[in-house]
Amino acid sequence: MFSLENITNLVSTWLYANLDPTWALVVQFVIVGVLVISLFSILGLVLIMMERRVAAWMQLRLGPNRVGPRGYFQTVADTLKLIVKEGMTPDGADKFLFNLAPFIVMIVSMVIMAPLMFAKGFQIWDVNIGVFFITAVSSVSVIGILMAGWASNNKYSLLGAMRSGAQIVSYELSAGLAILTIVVFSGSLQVSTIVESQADGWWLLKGHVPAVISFVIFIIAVTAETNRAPFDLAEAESELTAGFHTEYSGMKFALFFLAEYVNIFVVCAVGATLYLGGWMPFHIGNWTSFNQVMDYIPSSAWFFGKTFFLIFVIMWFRWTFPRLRIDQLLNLEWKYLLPISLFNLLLATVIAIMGLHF
Amino acid sequence: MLQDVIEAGNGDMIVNVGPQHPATHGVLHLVITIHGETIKKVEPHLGYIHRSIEKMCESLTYRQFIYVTSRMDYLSSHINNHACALLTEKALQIEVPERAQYIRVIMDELTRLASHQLWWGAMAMDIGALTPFFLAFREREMINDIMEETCGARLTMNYMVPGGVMFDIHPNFVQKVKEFNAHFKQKIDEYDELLTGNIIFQNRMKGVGVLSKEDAISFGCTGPTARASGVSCDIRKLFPYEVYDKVSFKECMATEGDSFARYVVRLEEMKESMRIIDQLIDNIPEGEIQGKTKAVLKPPKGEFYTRVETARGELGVYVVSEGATTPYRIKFRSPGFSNLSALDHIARGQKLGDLVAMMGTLDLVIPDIDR
Amino acid sequence: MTREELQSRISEIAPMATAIEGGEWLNMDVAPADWKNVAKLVRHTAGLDMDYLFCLTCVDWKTHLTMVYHLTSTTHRQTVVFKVKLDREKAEVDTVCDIWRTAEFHEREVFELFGVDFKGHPDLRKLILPDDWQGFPLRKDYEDPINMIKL
Amino acid sequence: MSFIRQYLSDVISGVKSLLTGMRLTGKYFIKHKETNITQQYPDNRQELFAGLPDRFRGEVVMSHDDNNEHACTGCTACELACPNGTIKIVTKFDMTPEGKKKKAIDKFVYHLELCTMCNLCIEACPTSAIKMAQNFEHSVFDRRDLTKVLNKPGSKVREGVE
Repeated sequence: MFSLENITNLVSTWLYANLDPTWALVVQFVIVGVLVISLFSILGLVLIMMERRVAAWMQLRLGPNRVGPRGYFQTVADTLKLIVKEGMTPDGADKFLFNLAPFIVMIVSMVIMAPLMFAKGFQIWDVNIGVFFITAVSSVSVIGILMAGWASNNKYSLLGAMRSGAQIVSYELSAGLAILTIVVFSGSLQVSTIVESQADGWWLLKGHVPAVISFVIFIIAVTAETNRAPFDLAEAESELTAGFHTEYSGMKFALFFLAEYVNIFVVCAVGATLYLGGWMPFHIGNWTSFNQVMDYIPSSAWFFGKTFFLIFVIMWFRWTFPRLRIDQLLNLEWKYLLPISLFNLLLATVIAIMGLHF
Repeated sequence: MLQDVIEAGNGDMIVNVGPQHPATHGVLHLVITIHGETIKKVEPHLGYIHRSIEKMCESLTYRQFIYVTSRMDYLSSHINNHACALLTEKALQIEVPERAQYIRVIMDELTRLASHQLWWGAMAMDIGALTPFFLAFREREMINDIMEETCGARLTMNYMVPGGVMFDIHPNFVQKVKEFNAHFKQKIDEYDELLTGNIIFQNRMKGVGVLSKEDAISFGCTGPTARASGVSCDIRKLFPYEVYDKVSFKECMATEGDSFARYVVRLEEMKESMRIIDQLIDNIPEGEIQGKTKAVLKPPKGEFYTRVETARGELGVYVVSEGATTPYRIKFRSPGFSNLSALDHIARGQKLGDLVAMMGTLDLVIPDIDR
Repeated sequence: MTREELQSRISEIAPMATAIEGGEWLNMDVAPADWKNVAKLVRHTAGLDMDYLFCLTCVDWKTHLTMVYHLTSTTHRQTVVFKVKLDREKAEVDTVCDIWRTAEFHEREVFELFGVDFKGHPDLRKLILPDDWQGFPLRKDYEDPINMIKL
Repeated sequence: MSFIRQYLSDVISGVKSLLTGMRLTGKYFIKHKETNITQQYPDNRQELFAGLPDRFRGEVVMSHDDNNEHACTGCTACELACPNGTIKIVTKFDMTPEGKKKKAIDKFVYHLELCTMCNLCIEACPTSAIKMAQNFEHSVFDRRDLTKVLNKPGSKVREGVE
């Protein structure tokens, strides 16, 4: 059976056999860095293409169809355009912060990739507080957004950044509580353990009602956290022209844009790991033959399939719903999502203590 | 930027919305004073697309100036042309053949439908839903094709001439209009499915931008904007022109006066327009399409005023004639100008995001405001 | 209400307004000094209730300017047109924007295009033209060699 | 209790309304092949031009027959009817075989950049010399190209047209 685990083990053994341990580690770092950066750019291209196709098909259109076969090189062409475009810094801007902000946002979305388990045994850093690490680091990106909004010296940017700050800080609560539900079920913060605990069934299926509720809340909260419509108030196009990145152009804008899409990927990957079993294949009770067929599908395919399904759902939201208003957005969080998720966590705890889940 | 806020002293910030802004659908410039997200004052600055149509019309003959009015409210250009044609007919007492009257009314209602469809899509886009725009344009395209076939142009038709219409309807016209009506009757339910029932949309619209009945009258609001506040002001009902007194249709009214009421009134109006077309399309009488007119039109000395109901409200044309071939003074009382004046009143105390929704439901067309 | 009834009713409450012959609706002439009072009377007298100012404009007659106010009532549906003759050199009239709010914008438009000064208007600034514009474009003697194209 | 019931029914009806909308867009996503309304413009030029209705007003042209003759007498009715000054007619005097001077057009100058396609000139023309053509691709690199002379070089008035 095809597995990435063999390859990584092979590389690791070879490195430690031929180099001294320090250098082997350094070489591993370099390999991982190159892999993450290439994944970053590939994800950007793929997700932007996917978004444009999904949008077009939902809107009775064709989508990109001029560059390359069926328009598949459109995003490549766009990237080339953005690279050669002049990256302007406004005269009144705080130049240091202005130029720093996109990098903070981008680095954050790269760092969150560390504890993600892309396939069986294919993980950069299996830290024992993996889920906690993800929630903690993802809140740093709001600093980048606030920085961009403040440093631009533009009223629209400032309004967008402030909206974004209020929004991300509040939605982190219910996202965290939703994650906590699964942590309670699986009894671990480590990503690999959480995935292992779903070998006999995904938490979404065996966690009763609390898991389903927390899954819905998780999807809503991460949509808000990544500033996606219907919660895209930070860049609300028709209100604030482009929100916090109004003044950015060229590659600096592209970094924000890429980071947005990579963030979507990361949160959807977390959702897939927690609720849909990560790389675990879909198994049904004691249908042995069915389960064996499922096992033949590579674990990476399972992981990416689930993640892209969640990404599709989030895109589906975007192209269907109108945008919320800022006070309604906060009402939704504090009056609906937070009480429900607190109550839900209590229920989940009771179920976990009584051992009622499958 | 900080300096402005400090100088204001109370944390107020002045933001320029427009003239280039995605939500203003043109070159409207609003200077808004906000405190946090709450609007304290909205101050429109106009003139970015002012062409002084009133001055232009003073040097054009009564046949010529009709085409200029298409450029005022370009979404109801037929109805604008209709107003000017009616004016000349009133001044010279020209008899319009019945066939021409029927065609004019059908065209007016098709224009109204097209205008409301575009409004629906654009308003949805203002509040962040992008898909409705394409649904609206799918149906609008059919109307545009019908217009193209009969009038020869898609947007600025110039189909009305004093005394009638420029050409007879195309042989396919009746068939195509019926097809469109059947199609749109099915598709209008999708509008409700996608937007009207949506809880986010309802929360964005209900109780926002409330315009009371007294204020609506005082601000001179007309059209769906005023009807949503409970003011009966449909010129088609009050002062019927052409064959509007022969068709049965409802004046769509609401009492809440908020953005949602304006939205519902416009949706209802689309259904009523379809009803009017249904009643007329099978009964277009045979006969002439243009009444007898002289080659040079010279209205007598005096003042003339005509009012028609465009998609946005009451369009009044006031002409002072000195007996010459060109009007001495012409004034277009455009619906958008008065409706815009109410924006400051209804926007105060609302959130910045609501301003966009309110502008969407007031259905502002900037060339109509600026003329 | 017929035209005659309306005329007698208005002359009753506001004798300073004199009727003019002709026109589609009842036309009445008012002196600039009396206009504000007449406006208040026709707006607030029961039975008249002229609550809707549907057109406000100005006409340049080369010798003088005439303000034209089209009023109607949304309850009784009668229409009356008031005309106020103004001096061309020193065009001044009281504002009516505290009676009909729609007049606020229309008066600003007339102010910049005809140069009529509305006394008591809260915010009489240029609305359409740039702030440094010279002259009043809709007056008959206005000449602008750059922006006006003669055919 | 009624408070909680109200709260729950609010949530449920809200979610339901959202799902209704998603069902519609989902339907379009799946059936995108049938529902798409895009016209691929430069690719479908042939059909597009073939499908343009006869009345479509694209630009003013003067029809010439096989003998390079047109029907314009130079009466300037179109020039007077035009609201924008789009048409300028330059006349000259031809000699008829009988030796009389006869007015005829030298140049029929048409400023496409000023034209609003209002059809008033076509309505005004007593001899139907000009008509509207179905062309909408007017962009050029030099604006001088938009000023056109409609009568072909060497053309003359058809016999019998007064």
